[in-house]
Amino acid sequence: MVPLSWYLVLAALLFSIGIYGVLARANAIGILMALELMLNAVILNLVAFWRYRGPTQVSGQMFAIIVFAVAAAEAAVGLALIISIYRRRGTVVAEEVSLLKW
Amino acid sequence: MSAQQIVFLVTAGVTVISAALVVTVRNLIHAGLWLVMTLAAVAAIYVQLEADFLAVVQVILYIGAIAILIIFSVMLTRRVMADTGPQRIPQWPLAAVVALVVFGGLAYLLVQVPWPLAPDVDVSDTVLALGEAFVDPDRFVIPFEVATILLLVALVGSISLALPERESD
Amino acid sequence: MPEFSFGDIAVYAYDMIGWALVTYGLDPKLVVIIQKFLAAFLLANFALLTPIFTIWLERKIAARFQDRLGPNRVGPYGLFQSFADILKLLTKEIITPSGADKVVYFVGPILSVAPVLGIWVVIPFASTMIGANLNVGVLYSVAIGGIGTLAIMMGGWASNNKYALLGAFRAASQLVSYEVPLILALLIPTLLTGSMGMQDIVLAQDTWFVVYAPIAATIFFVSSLAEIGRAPFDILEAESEIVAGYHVEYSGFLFAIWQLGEFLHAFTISALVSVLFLGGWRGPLADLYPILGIVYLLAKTYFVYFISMWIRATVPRIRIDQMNNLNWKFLVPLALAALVLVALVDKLLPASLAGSARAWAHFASNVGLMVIVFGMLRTESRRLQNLSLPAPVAAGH
Amino acid sequence: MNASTLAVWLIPVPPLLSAAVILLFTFRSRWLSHTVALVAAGISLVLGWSVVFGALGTPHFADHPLAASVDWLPTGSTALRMGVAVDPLTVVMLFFVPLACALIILYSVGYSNFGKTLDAHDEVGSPPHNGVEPMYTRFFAFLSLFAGAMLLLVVADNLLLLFFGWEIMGLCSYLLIGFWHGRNYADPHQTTPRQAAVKAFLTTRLADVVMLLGIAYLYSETGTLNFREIFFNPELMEKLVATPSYISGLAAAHMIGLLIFAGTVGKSAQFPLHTWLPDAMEGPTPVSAMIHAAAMVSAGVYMVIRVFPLLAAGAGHGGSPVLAIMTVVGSFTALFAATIAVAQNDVKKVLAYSTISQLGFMITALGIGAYVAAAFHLMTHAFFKALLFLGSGSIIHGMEHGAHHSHEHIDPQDMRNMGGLAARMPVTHLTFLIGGLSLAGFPFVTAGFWSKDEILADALAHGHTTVLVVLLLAAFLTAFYTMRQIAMTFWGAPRTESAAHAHESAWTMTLPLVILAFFAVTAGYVGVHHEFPVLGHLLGSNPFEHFLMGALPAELEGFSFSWTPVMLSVLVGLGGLLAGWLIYGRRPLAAGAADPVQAALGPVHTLLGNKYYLDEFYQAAFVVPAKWISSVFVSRILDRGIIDGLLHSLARLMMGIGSGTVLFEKWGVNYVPDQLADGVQATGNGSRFVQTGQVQTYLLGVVVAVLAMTATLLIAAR
Repeated sequence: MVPLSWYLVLAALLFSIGIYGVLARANAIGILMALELMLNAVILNLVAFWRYRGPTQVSGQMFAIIVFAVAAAEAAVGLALIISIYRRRGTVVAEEVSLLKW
Repeated sequence: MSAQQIVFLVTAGVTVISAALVVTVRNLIHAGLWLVMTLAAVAAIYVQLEADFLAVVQVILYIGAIAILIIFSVMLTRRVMADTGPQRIPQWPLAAVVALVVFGGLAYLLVQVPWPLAPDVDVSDTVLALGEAFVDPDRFVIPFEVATILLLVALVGSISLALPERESD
Repeated sequence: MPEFSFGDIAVYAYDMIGWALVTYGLDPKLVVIIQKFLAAFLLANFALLTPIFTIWLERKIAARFQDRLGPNRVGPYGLFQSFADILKLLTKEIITPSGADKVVYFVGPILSVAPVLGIWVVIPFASTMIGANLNVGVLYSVAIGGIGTLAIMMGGWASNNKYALLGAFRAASQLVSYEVPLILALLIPTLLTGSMGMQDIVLAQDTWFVVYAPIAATIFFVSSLAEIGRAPFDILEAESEIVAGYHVEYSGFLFAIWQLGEFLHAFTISALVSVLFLGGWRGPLADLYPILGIVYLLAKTYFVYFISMWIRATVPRIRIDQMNNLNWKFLVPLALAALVLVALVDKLLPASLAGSARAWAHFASNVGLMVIVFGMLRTESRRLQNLSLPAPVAAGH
Repeated sequence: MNASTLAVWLIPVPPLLSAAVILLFTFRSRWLSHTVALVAAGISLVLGWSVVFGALGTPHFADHPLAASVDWLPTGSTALRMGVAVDPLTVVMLFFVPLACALIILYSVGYSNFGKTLDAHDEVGSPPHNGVEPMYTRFFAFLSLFAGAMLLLVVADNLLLLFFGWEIMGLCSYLLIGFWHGRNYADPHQTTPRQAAVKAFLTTRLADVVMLLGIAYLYSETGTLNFREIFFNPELMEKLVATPSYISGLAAAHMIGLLIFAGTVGKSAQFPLHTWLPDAMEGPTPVSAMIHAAAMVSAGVYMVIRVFPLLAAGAGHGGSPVLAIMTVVGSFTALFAATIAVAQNDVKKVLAYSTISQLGFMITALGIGAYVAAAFHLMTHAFFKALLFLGSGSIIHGMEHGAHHSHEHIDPQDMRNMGGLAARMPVTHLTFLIGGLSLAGFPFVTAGFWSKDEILADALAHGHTTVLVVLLLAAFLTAFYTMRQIAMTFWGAPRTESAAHAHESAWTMTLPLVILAFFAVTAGYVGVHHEFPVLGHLLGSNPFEHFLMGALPAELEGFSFSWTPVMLSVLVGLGGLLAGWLIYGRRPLAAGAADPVQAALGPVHTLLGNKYYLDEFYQAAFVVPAKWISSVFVSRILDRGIIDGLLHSLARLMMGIGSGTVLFEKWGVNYVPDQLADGVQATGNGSRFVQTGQVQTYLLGVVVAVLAMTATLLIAAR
């Protein structure tokens, strides 16, 4: 049997990689990808907790499914925003989208 | 070390390596493909956690829809073959440090907490229970409806966002 | 030693090999792995060799539709034409365009075949024969099928060719869209069975689900055609518009793999339709002699495949706007309506009403819905005829 | 909730719904719109009458009225409950309100010229020239809303819901009085519909605010607004009487009563807030009928009848000051308005002042404790006044047709331009005559006689001699001006071409007249005093009084029958009619001739004709001072003079000090702040790179902050 902590550490690692990606990627779509990694880490954590701490209840999986729905919505709206930005400003590099500067 | 543990370590390794490649490779299409790889590996981990339904949903939703959408928009928003410019911003060392600290903190916290574990039971068939819990008015029908409304709003919102502005012609 | 049973000879062989290896002294766990591997190997080879025959069949039948003879030089009735083609493709050079993304370029076609083979895992061939009786089998088949989209996009993008890329774009829009009615239609057998397991669905079909839900069966079939990009939905490889779409740059054996994937997918989809709506392996005596189930399933599959060939040979390719209209304005609402209808009728019918009477009640409700839909289509088409038609919307730019 | 209470809930719904339906959906189709409005009013009528006859068929209905309520607004530990209730008083209202509303809506179909097409001259916001009303469907939506609000008010079981209906009616009256908002007159002093609407709205609003204060006061004292819960709870009433109010010497019950009565003064146009009502005649005539008969002013009287137990609280020991004030206000208004009506020439204005006068009768009746008489008169008045208003609308309509035909530019509402209409508009004439006689109190036949007689009898029986005299005087004048109006309008020869070419109106207009005329006669017989010979036992012994008394927690003492008031009211009624006939009927007014009364009264007539110059007085007493205060006192003296002056002198002082310190500043102070400012600017320049505008930089900050906070919390938890 795999210990719970392994899953948790894996999720933490995935989450941190996601954070790095969000903070360091230049391309907005790249940032979105990293965001998906973070969401996946969260779901992974939820599922692991469900399996080890409450397998008789469905709430853990339920929570994960709701996060799935949120992730789908986030991806759709996020990509639509990126396409819209691309159409207006001709770029998807997050650095160049900086009208709020100074 | 049991066979299960070996399988886990292999899938976890694939997950982490491809995730790392997602955030580091220069070519965004490749990043998207590595993202697919990561998601598939996570689905495999769900299988090991005996969450079959979630694994399949992960494949159908993340790989079948989200990842493809992401790759699609990469293609849409770039002059496709050309790799222009650096793919990370100057603050990346700082980001790496922060990510490391986050990982350290999270891992430390998650490992050192003595999680009380439930007794192991057979969870092979949860689909029916999930389905019933979803439409049970006493349990999850409200979150379910809220999620559907969220999806509908996201659908309408993304269409109206991405729709090109109508020019007066 | 397993008991011999003629009716279940394939399972007998499977068990026999296992028994033999265990008695030979191997670890039982390892033996199970070897057994499964062998079965999978056989299944995969069967699946991969099928297109050789279906391609010939398709060419012959298409020729008959077009008042031609079709292949008739190589072997009797041209039966070996496919082998000749394979030989030719194998000996040709594999050309990689300059600037192509090599790894992705090679992975693309492979990824188009692999998920199709994955679907075969959950197809029940007989009451005792199924690769893995997943409790989410239906969903699994859709999920794994969705990866084909990715393969086409990879191939189209990696070719460094704008026609290929256009094909990839079209693939993304078409394949992702048509997954919606596909899944909605799939929900109906699931709903009628109360399970997503393929074997459960087959077992529930005392009366074929095509009687219960003819609309769902049709929607599933049509959107499956779109999913595999076959005519009339072949706009992602439309030769006359974008040369050959995503596989324009492929040659030799890689091209063969694309073709293989496409034909295998078509055949697989036919098998899925048979399993989900035509009773799968069920037929006279199939319970007693499970080996008959394979025959029944293949017969049904070929029947469905014949229909798809028929459509391919007779219906012209639709435009991209028609493709989108058909999906979002017709199939999706209809699938939703059918889903609600089936759920309602199933709930309203008294539990005592069982068997074929129940099935025909469902059938009647479906026919009623169909009459309404055709009435609406009729008024709509009359309305459109009365309008002065606007210039057709150009696909793309 | 059983079927009958459900029916009660549903009574106000159809008109409210039809207003929405017309405004939102059917506004394109005139036919559909008025059909929707009519059907809705019809449904309300059927529901209302089913409740009415159900209640009439129930023995001892008053002991177990229909009531149902739901929690509506939680207020702390208690909750405001919204509900409906039907007791005998409601039954009376439900008998005539839906009927009048439905008839008025039916009448409006003809009045707004349905069936004609839009004329080229017809503009939105003006009365139709010869075509159909341009805002036809909107009119029906407003009327429906009005009717729905009135019905809501009638079935309400608490003051708050009643106030809802009250306020919706306020809005509707504003919308409808100003319906022809585009209308302008050549004479700048003549009130335009716009001004009339604003006047009506503001005047009633002033009263409503006071009334709301009363409601709030009542709620704070009792914790409920439900009528039965308050009035049928003797302890609560005792407590209300015993509690002193904020004004010394006045009990809380009386304070509340006064405040609520103020609402009625505004809504039912009692002196001194009556001035909006005559101006409200600027609206289309069905609106006038709606306001004066079915809805708005009835609502005011209905409300005081409804809260009568509260107003009369404490009357047992020491008398209620509220009732005394009501008596004074009511009787004064009755006489006052009657005198004005004598000198009016506008056909609708006469009726408007007669309405004010009759409302005064009702208020007076209530003031002297004649509860039943007030409700009785309210009902009969609703019938004959609706009849009169609709009749006058028919007259005006006929005159307008005549004017259109003869191309004269005359005021179609001026009675001096009429005459001889009896031959041309026979149905209108007959019904108007019936209504007029009922208003005048023609003895023994008309409904108006019986109800008015009951008020007078009550006044005499309880020894209110002054009141009796004032009311008799008013009744005499009423009969007089009614006869004057009938004579000037219908009899004699036409005084203008228009009058000569007038013709009868469409059936949708005359049918309501006929129906209302029937009730204007018969409605009186239900309330004949039980000791009256012959007639008293015709319909049982005064069923109306028996039925209605149940609405009160304690029965009022009745009075025994006496011939004196009957003879008195016969005398004044017939006397007034005779006087009117002698002056106006015997020798009809010639075209262009002056009013014979004008010569007789001289300057008094001018005073009456100008309504005692009350509008001018209000203008001078309130409007002009308010304008003066704002423009001269506040703006010029207070603001520009005192405050600005203070500020200016302060500024000059500061400037003086400033000039003195300039030198010091220049050399001593400037250098340091300059350096400081430069330093700040340099710091800002140096640190502005923090605002990179890049979302990821911000995000980095967020993550670091979250980390820091988590770390802090963890360390603190240790």
